[in-house]
Amino acid sequence: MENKELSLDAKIEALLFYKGEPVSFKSLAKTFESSEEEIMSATSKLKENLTERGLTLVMNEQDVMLGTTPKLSSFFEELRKEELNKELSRASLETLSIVLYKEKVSRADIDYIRGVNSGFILRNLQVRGLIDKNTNPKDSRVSFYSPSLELLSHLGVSKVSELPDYETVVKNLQEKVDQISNENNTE
Amino acid sequence: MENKELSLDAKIEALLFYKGEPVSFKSLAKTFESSEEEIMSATSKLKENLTERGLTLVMNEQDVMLGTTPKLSSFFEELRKEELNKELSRASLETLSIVLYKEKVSRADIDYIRGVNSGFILRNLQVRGLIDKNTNPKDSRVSFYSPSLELLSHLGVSKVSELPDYETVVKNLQEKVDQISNENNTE
Amino acid sequence: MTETLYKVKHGEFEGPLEVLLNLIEKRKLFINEISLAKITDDYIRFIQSIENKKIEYYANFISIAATLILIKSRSLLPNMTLTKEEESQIDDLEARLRLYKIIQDVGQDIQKQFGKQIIFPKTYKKSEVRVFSPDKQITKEFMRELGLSVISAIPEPRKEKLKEVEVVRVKSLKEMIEDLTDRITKSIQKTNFKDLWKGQNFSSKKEERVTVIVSFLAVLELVRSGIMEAFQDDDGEINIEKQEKREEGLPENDSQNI
Repeated sequence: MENKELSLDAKIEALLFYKGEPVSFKSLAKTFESSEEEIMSATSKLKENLTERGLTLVMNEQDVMLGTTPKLSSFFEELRKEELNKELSRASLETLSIVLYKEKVSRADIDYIRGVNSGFILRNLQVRGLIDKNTNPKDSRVSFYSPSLELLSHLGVSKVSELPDYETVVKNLQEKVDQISNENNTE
Repeated sequence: MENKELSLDAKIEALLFYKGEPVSFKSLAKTFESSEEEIMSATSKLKENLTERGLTLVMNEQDVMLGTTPKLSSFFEELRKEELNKELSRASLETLSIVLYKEKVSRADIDYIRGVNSGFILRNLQVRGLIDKNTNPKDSRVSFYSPSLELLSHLGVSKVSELPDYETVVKNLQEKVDQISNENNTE
Repeated sequence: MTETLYKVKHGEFEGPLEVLLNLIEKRKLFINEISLAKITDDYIRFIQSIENKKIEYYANFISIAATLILIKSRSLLPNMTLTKEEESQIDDLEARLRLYKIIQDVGQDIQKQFGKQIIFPKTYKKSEVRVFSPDKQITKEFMRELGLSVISAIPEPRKEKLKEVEVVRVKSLKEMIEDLTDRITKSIQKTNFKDLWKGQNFSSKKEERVTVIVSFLAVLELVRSGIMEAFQDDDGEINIEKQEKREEGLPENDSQNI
């Protein structure tokens, strides 16, 4: 760890936040080069710190996870329902259209086509089950997005090539993408 | 809200954690049935609460997001698989500096300050997610650029005022701008 | 002239302010009128060295060249009076350079800090509950429509429109210099600056001004390269005269009117 001043419980908090899923005490001990006892006591301290806060620790014997306080549980249930029924923004729909027509498309291509960063939009489309993120099995750093099967059946097509004007749209999109990448290379 | 005892800043913390992405002050106000002023002051309080913790807030004029403390930057960088793009050309640096220290700035002003057409570089920076383009809801022809939360995150600051020499630079910039006669600067 | 000419290569520069600031800093000068006058020749030389660049690139440099010419001419011809507008043009250029310098300095701080201490967001987990939730708007037809609108919204590469005036300026500077060099070396001995554009019809005041600036640029270049000499007479008129060449052999024509 680069910073000696940051307490172990603060470090654990950061890691649990970043991960957003259960982490075992064992792996915390390994990561922070501490004993499991030290981790346990830092975790208790963190739990205390979080009293009256919006976050809380959820743990069993093996794992620990950062979550929202149970006092707000019904609020978040409501919110989740609302979110799922909320109309998609124009930006989201455009992104969805690109993923549909280009089928296997990288994050970088989507960003270039739209001229803005699409990170959070892609994430929301994933949460809503409209698109999937696939990772190249040979190279985990390369990933691409594709329409979910549910989305295709919602649209009443069995494959993307059945979408209206499929050829034209795909061809035009590709031309633009090529143009843009040439631009960037000559720069 | 079901729980009277939970403070507004704790609720905001919980919501930001749940969302895991930038949330606008406007939508926070709507969700928690509060004024934007109340939201602002609760956010400042939350930021204070997070001192010495593993988490921090990043905010610009529109949005706020919860993130890991910059003190743990290299730790998380190692944890990530994707390589981060840290290259910035001179044109990017200039443009980002203008957007950071002038915060809401029009395309015309950026062009004028740099003495060149900045269209291409602005699009690039948007694609990288480092700046946001905001359009005036009342007049779609008027738009301005502002620093994104991603940019502030990369600089490890919670808000622009934490940038080096912020006050002095802003003051100096303004003085120079005032010296320039208005004819060129009306847009 | 004992002063070194500082050369700048066009490849590394994007715009005129960058070039100016670089020239000033190379000479370790402060930003003011005197130093701008000193670097004018280098700047003009730089513009002339832009050969194979697109006209857009070239155009960026022209309007600032005009202001520099004003500064330079005032330093050469001390009793020359400038209009209010010209004065403010000069002040603006100085202020713009100072502003630009602040931005460049800030840029260095930003570079030092960028990516050093990053704040990371929560990572997205596939394990987050995924519920298929479409929306009424997602129809085949609308997806097609959006696809097409996305395509048309992509800007044509590098087709930022150039103002017509700038195109005119750019063209005329090049042509004028070639033309003048040609005519002057061939024929004239002495002429009045104003005669250079005598007989031309201008469609507007603006066009006339542009021509004057461009002529001045051209003359200045000729003066700099030693082909001509310029001096101001008692009435404030600028006269230009061909430098007597020491080399022999070239038959010299008698003065001709142009």
